Amino acid sequence: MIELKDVTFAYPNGYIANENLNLVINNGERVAIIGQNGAGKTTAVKLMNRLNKPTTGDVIVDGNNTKERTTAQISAYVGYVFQNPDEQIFNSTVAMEVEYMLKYRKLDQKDIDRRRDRAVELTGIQDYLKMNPLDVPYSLRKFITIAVVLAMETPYIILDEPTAGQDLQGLKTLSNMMDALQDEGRSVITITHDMEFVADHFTRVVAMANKQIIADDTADNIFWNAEVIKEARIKEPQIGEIAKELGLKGNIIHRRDLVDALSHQKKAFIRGGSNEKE
Amino acid sequence: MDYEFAYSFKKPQLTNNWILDMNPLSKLNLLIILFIIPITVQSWKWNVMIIIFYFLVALVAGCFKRFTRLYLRFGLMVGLLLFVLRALFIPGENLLYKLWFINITQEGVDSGLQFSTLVVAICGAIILYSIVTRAKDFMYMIEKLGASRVISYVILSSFQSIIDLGEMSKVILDSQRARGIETEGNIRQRIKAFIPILGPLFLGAISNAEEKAIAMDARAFSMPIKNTHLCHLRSLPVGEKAILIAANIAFIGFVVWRLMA
Amino acid sequence: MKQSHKLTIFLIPIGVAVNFICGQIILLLKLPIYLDSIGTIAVGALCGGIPGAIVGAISNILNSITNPTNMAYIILNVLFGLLAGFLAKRGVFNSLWKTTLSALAFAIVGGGLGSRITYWFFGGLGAGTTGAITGILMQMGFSANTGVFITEFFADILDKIPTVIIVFLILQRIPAKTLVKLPQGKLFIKEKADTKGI
Amino acid sequence: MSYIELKQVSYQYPLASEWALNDVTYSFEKGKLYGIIGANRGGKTTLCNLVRGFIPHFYQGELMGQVLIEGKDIREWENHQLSTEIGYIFQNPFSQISGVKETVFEEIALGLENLGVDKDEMIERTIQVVKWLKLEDLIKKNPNNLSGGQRQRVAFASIIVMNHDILVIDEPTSQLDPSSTAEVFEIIHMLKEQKKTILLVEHKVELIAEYADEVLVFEKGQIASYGSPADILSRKDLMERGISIPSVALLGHEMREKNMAMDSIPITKSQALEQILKGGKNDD
Repeated sequence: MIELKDVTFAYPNGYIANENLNLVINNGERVAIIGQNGAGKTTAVKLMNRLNKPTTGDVIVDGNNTKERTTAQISAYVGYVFQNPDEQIFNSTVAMEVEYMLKYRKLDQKDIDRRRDRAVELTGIQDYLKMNPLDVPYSLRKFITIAVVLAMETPYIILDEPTAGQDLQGLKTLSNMMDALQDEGRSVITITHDMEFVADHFTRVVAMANKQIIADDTADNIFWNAEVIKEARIKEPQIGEIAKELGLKGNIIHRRDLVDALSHQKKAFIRGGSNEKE
Repeated sequence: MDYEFAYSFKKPQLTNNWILDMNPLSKLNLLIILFIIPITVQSWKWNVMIIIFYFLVALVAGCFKRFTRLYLRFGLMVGLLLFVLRALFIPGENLLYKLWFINITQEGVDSGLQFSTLVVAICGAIILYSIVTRAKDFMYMIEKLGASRVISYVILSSFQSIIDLGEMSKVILDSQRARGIETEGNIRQRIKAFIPILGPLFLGAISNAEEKAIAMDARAFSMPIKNTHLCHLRSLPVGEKAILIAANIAFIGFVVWRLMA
Repeated sequence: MKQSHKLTIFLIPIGVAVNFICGQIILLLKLPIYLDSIGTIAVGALCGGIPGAIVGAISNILNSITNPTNMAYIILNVLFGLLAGFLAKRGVFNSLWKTTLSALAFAIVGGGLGSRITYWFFGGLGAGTTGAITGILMQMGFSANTGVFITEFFADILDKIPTVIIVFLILQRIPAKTLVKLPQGKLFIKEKADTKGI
Repeated sequence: MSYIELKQVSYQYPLASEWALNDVTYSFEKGKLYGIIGANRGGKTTLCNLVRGFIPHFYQGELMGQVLIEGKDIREWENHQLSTEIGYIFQNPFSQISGVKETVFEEIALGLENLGVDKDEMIERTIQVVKWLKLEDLIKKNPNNLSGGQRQRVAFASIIVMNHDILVIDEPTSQLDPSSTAEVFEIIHMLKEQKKTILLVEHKVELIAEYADEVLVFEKGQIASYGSPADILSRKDLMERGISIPSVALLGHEMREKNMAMDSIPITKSQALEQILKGGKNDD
């Protein structure tokens, strides 16, 4: 369990980036953190692995108060995938990059092989193991850094903007990977701007605005909460927008639900709809 | 729309401080004179006077604080050390003090005083110049003398690259820490952390350079014609020209006089 | 302008910045070395001696803003760049042991010529820790000339061995698709390079 | 009239084992906005590099076939001539800032300096672009301290000020948040209204559906399909080939599967609403 208790974070220059954060993330949970740039999402997740040390309040990771540990120590619990893979990659082959930390931790070769193979399989980078990571296309390079973190087999994994620049195949890989991780009881915390991705893959959503958590709820409740949408400046999924404009009830954000609603409550929505239009 | 700001580029970029607004090349000329005087005079008293003069110039130019911070640090770190080394180690006849195997002599102290004030005086000219002259104004003048914009670009973007890569190195440090690389442990661990930080920094910078090359190309950087300037400097005022001529004549006279003496 | 030279223009500032930032990283990691010519040598190796020399010269000038006595040593940084370009052409940076040996060549320039400069400009007693050691050697009976050579040569070789090894490790890691665009990059492309489309 | 013409173009990057573009033939007309979509590594960015002339002027490698810009082969164009003909904007907002200017105003004017435009005209044109893109609040700021979204808008301004007829825009929003994305698309929309010829690579198909005149689908270095957005983006088979289509198009297909009346598959939100309401009434 990761617990943020009344956490405020200010930079050394005094600029406050997070105020009064209270958040609990349980094992095996999948959480999306949304909100516009500058809302404090990244600083907030950096509190979870002690890249940021709380100014006041406490962050507890599986019983460890992060104040008493180094980031390198916390990294055994919390894996963090940075937004830009180029800020991390330095080995001359993909395989070496994935194995680097395992060797650093002096695991035995059998364990290293097993972890590497698993991580590589989940991220779909099998064909690239012998290549220089920087010769691998950017969208796949991101999966290399994800594999690096997966190989550490941490109970918590933080992904910063994993969908940026990904195509459908990339999204599919991400989605399968998250399912597999959840089956293993590992938590995935994702910062993202991609609301369709959130609607499709997350039940719990934390919305941030103005340095604070403004809502912590299910995806459909968040996307149907006009105030949250306005404050966090989110662009809701199109299906939700359509359902709203048709005046449908039931916090619809998924295509299937919209189709169902349309086929069942046709009469109702036509009245609602035509009233609006005319 | 702030038209006042936009149209301010029509006029030369002036700060209304006559030292700062002096042409970068005029300043260079004057400071070269100040650079050479201590070398020809070889007297620590002259050196001290010149050092004090620099502070006055910085005061008039309104950069006293910035100059003092830089210059004092240099004086203490380099000047003082040069003095101490000579005082401790230069052999001589007149022993002042004996400490284990070190003999402090009058000759050593004299030479230390002479040499350290000389170095501090000479270097003061360079430090002062860097404080009272903006790099972009200097490069503008170099371009006016016929240098290509590529040279300006390389120099000016070196400054910005230091800032950018400095920021980047912090992010990389964070990302490697997050991965579990210990950066605060024993010396072996810290040495091991060097490549994981420098590697992504250098490799990332190269691929950024590639993108920058393209981005600048898109903005006609490789145009084979002479570029124009949004910011310009004023042409040399008559007063400034007069000062320059007078200073150079006086300087040459001074050098000749010293050589005769 | 030739294509390969175009990228060089944008790598020179990077080389300069790397020279500076290495110092900052060393400070952050609290390591007892300088490593202030990695950028010069790396750019020299990748783009050729002249770009390397330019990186060295600019770095030296910028360094001189805070400590103008550095200006006396500008020729060293220029020579490091030229030497790196030359050695790279001879294939020196393609093997680790040759690279390590090359530290000797850099130290002969840095320590050998450097100590001459310290002797000419500062009578052997330059500012810095090496100056103090030279002073002690002088007290022990060495001439200023010999004293400064011994200290600066050994100080320099201690600095240049890690420097060239780091440069070697970095050069090895540069992706082939970037190497092909650099004037001397092809020297570092391994034979069985396999890159898929971008 | 065809403005940019590709005739049986194939291209391989140096050291690459596969062709990045493979026998591509297409002609782009003046004044249209072309939305270019497809899976990663399909050849979209290569197309951008080629049309702008970075291939062969910056990237070496093997180029076959002909790329004609205004009737003239790309190999015969001087690189600097192309920089006055074709504007280029790409995804990374950070590497598009020159790093040598102290204010946004100067940054935007940089391209004009390089073109040798005289000072008075330079100031007027910069002011115009600043007003047009609503960058008034930024002009005095240091471009090196801006956020990603602000930098990207400055990058647009820096290219727009040079007044190209053709603009190549490669994934301009992939590193931006939704509100910055909306701002960038407002800029693209304004450019379209000015009848610029635009090649736009973008993953966000919702935006392509809204703005493009023609859509090109790239797959394995080839143009797999092309046509109007309504034709292309309504095709469900694209999904199976790893290419997204708008979620409203999928909605349309699912409604059809449930035998709900649909004249055509919608690709934008407003079309979807219209279809649903009309369909509902027809049923009534």
